[in-house]
Amino acid sequence: MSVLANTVHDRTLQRPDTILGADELVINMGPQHPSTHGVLRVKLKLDGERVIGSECVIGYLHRGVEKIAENRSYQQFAPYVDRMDYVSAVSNGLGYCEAVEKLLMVEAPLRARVIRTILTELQRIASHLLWLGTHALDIGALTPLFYCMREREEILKIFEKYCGARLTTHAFRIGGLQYEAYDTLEKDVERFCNSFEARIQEYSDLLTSNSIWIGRTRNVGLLDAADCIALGASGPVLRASGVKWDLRKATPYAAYDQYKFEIPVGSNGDTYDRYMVRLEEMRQSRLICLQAIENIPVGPIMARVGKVLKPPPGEVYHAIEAPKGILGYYIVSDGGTQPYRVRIRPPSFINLQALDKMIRGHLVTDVVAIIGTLDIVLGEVDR
Amino acid sequence: MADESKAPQSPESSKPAASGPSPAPPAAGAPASPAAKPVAPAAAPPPPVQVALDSELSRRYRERFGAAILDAIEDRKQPILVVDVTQLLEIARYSRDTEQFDLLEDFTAVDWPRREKRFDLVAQLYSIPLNTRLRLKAALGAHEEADSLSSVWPTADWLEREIFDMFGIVFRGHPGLKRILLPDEWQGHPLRKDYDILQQDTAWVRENLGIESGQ
Amino acid sequence: MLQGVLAFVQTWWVELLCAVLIVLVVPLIAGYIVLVERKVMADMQARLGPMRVGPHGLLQPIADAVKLLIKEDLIPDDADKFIFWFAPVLSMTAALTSMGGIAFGPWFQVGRDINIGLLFVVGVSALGPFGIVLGGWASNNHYSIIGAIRSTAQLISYETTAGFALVSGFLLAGTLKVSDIVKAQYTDHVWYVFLAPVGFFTYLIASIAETNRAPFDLPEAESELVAGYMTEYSGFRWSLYFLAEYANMIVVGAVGATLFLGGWLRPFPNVAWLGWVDGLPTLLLAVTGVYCVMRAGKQPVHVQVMFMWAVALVCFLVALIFGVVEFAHLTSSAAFLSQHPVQLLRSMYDGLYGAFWFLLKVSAYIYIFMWLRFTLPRFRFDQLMRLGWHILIPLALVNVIAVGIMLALMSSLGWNRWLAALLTTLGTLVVGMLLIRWNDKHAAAASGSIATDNTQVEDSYAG
Amino acid sequence: MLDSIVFYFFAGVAVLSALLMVTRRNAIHSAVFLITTLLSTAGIFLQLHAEFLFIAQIILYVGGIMVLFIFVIMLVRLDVPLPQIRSPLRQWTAIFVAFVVFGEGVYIVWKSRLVPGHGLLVLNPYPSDKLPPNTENLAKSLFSFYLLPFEIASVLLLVAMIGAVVMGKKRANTP
Repeated sequence: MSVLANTVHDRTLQRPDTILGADELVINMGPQHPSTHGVLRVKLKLDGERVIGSECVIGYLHRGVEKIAENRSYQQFAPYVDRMDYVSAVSNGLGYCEAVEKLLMVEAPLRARVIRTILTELQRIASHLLWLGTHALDIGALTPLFYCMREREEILKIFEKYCGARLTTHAFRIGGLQYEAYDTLEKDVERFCNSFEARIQEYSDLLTSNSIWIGRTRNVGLLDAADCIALGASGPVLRASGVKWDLRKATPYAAYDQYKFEIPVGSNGDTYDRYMVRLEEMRQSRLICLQAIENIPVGPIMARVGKVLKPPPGEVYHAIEAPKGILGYYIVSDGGTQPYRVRIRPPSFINLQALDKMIRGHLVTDVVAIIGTLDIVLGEVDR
Repeated sequence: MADESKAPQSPESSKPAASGPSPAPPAAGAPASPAAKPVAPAAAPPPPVQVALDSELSRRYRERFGAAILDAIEDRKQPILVVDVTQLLEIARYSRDTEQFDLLEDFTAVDWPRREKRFDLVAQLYSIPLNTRLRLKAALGAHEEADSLSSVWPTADWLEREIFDMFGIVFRGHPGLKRILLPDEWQGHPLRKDYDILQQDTAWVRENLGIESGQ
Repeated sequence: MLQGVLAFVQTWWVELLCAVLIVLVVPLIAGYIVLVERKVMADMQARLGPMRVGPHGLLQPIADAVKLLIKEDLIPDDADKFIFWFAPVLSMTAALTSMGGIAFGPWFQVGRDINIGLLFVVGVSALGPFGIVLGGWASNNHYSIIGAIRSTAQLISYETTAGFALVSGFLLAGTLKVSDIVKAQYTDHVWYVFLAPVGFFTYLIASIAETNRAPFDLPEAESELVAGYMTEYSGFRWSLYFLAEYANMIVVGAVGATLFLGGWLRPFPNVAWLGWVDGLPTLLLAVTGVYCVMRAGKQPVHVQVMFMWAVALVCFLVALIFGVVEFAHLTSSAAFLSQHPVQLLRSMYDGLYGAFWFLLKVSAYIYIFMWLRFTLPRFRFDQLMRLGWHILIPLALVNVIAVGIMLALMSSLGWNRWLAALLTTLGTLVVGMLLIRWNDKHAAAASGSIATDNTQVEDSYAG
Repeated sequence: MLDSIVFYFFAGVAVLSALLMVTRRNAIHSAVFLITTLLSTAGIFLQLHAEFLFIAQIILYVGGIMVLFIFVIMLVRLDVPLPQIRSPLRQWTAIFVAFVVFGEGVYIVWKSRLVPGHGLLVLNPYPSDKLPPNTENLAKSLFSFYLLPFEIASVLLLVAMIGAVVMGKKRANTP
């Protein structure tokens, strides 16, 4: 083991072709840095300002979520997943609840699933909004952040009205929902969706055809489809490379099979395409919400599950399309009240792996843009 | 819900008309189709949880690898192949190249301390063109080493580092196996079952953080 | 000795007064520019901005200044103490000294008969980068040093552009002297921005880059370099850098306004029937004064009340000076004009009135800076360099030649001024378009190879 | 009176910082003192009403050349003493050159003393308010009388610039 520990990542330390023959500069980006979106630390090896190698140092936020899961009952663990990708807690909860439901072999009632779909799509919009604002800020555009926050606030207000919490919502329960939709949920969502169309156009006007924006994002952080798949990158990163794959369509869960929406794809696999894909995803999520509120079926919101959950021994893997990519839960049960093993497949963690490939040959400035475009949340990377 | 592996529905085919996934995939035999009223699990006869897997796929694998495929089961409609760990790399390569499982969605381990072979390596494979999933499981003894999958799927790099970090399983041929989430000098592997939830490397904490306990 | 000093003071008291005023007032003005910037930013971003200290945050700059002054003064252990201490002072000194050459109105100028005029301003403000480079180096921090290197490269590149852009204005004015440049625009009946628009816009862009403002704020790009060369600075030293930056904005704004926007002249100074424009400043000041008085009573803190009254008083005083003199002009009664106090007021009027228009133009210029900052994302370093060397410098050079041709056409061939200006400007613009098109092709080729090819041609600028 | 105070101030600063420049170990410190020397010399030019010379000194030497100096010093590590500086031959050469220059200076002063009224050390101020504006004069003489040398110098600089560009390009192409 000690031998292995000494073999450092040699790939990052290869002797580069330096231009001036000057010393390479090793710069530590993070863990305290304004644009590493948390406590990510990237060791950059620079030639001038050009990146010739990098290594991610992560784990500063490691809390041992998977270990905690083994020592909590199934219901007790549910709030913990909200703390992984804390900007899309609802999606995390959806994935977990559905995975446990699969393990129990029950299914949430349709009404619950529709409400779950609405809230999850709102969460996707909120997550993408936060991404857009901070990404634009990283590239130096100050203003979109505030517009995005304004929109996100609307969504968080809906969450607050629904379950009392804004960030780590714990909105869903295993087997369905605990809370019935509040009276004006449909109206609130509709109002938000109606205003959102124009708002998203506003951001688009600010950035999409701005030549500085294009200059900063076109051909930056290129990742072609084959690389994406090999590196396991998923979500908007994968779709921007031209792979039309979205779990909401491929293996529909919740109530996604009832709604019409498109999967936006890019062609180039660069930062600009990822921007366009996410922008379009927000529009599609809005459409899903509008379709869903039109007809929320009546009925129970909770399937019959016992107070004490004892799934039959066995295992299940369930993945959903979280805002950041594929969020998978692999749960092993030994028939007891606590999961024997919960493995979480975190999209941010695996997408972050592509960083090294994406930043090589770019300038330090682009590193910031590329970290931004990956849309990572360190709570989820480190778990 | 549980029919994902049975209804190969290529994302390519479902894209352009935007008609969505043509009116829900109700796949006849699914136990709880969306339209049906939720079945009270207590009343209905409990569906079999694990059955032997006997599909085209498993037959092809058995044909190709014979004894290396130790078992093929289906757990909650999800196909699982239990394979010999020495053949894992070969099987992985075959899965990617021939069976089109181009995406290694996840790679992890489970600790069964009472078993003879202590660890299970679990790989979740997904085929984007075929829209199917397959789970490979391989049992591994406490002091055995496994072959690294990173030559087949580069994404295995960090995943294997995490397994090494959490379980102490060593992968042969990994480009740079070291801890990823915990500090390099940390003692112990937290996701092993004999590692208590309150346990921590107090020496490390004291030395590096200057506090008595991190809890 | 003492007599010598006295004699010196007697001869130069106006200049000395101006110098003292600059040193005293510029930090205050800079503070208020920051406030305006925050307010403008807030307005563009659908929020309110500072609202707590004083009405609409009017006292915020003072609170900020106090905070900065009483902050702990940190010098990193491994920093080069002497240079760390010296660098921000150098930046600030350069910025304030260069203001000596600027004419804020017809009589408010320190270096009055200095015959290199604007060249002095440009040259001395070019010392500012030293403060940045040395400060970045002395901090002994990678981010600082990268910020410093970026800053140097950027300033050297864009100063060239700015210089050429100014040359086109100098050619039109035929002099370097500040007051003569303004007078030339008065006698020519035109602001030079209309004769050499390309020159003005290249100067505008270059001056944004020179003052390290967005979208060219790479030396202090927060998301990349934390705070660039200022990373290790705090408290008073940091505020010196900050002041220098804003003072530099005033300087470039003043140079631009003097050379291209008619200096302290009011719009259409030669058109008699627009004389009513003269009354606008009076009205504006009076309204501001009244507003201050109205709001004074509602302030919660005594100091704030007093501050409001003081502002109102200053407004009323200046408005009074304006009003009396304009009234005298209107009535044009010789008896009233010849009265001693009125004459005194008249001499003050010229200076203040010029200063009003001049500061208005400078403010508009700075407003453009803010507007761009909140609208545009940031350039990347190679893009910035490409813009500078491949587009702006050639364009500015062509513009100088074009202005020369224009002058030749006018003087030798007797062409109409507007026709000549139109033709040469169009010519310059065509060249500019060609440059951009050529550069786009080049850039596409260059960025296409980024992922694979590490050896880049544009790196020759970095070193 | 005041003039001489100003002059001696600038002169003193110039000499002192020149001394400090050659004695500093740290290359950046030396550069800073060189800047100070150049600035105080510029101050003397200004006092002599040679404004154009003053601003040329500031823009070219201080603003241009010195920035590049510092740039290079920052990029290349100079705190490591180069071995050839340490070699005794160099030291002796330096001392020899210094003596020769010093001797020349002494000789000139000595000679000039012999000619009364033409002393180099005596400052003979010309009434400054009667000086013609020197910027225009400079321009006139440069572009009329000295046109040929001026053009030659320009061509030389152009050649140097092209040379620099060519060298830079070559380097980038061969890693």
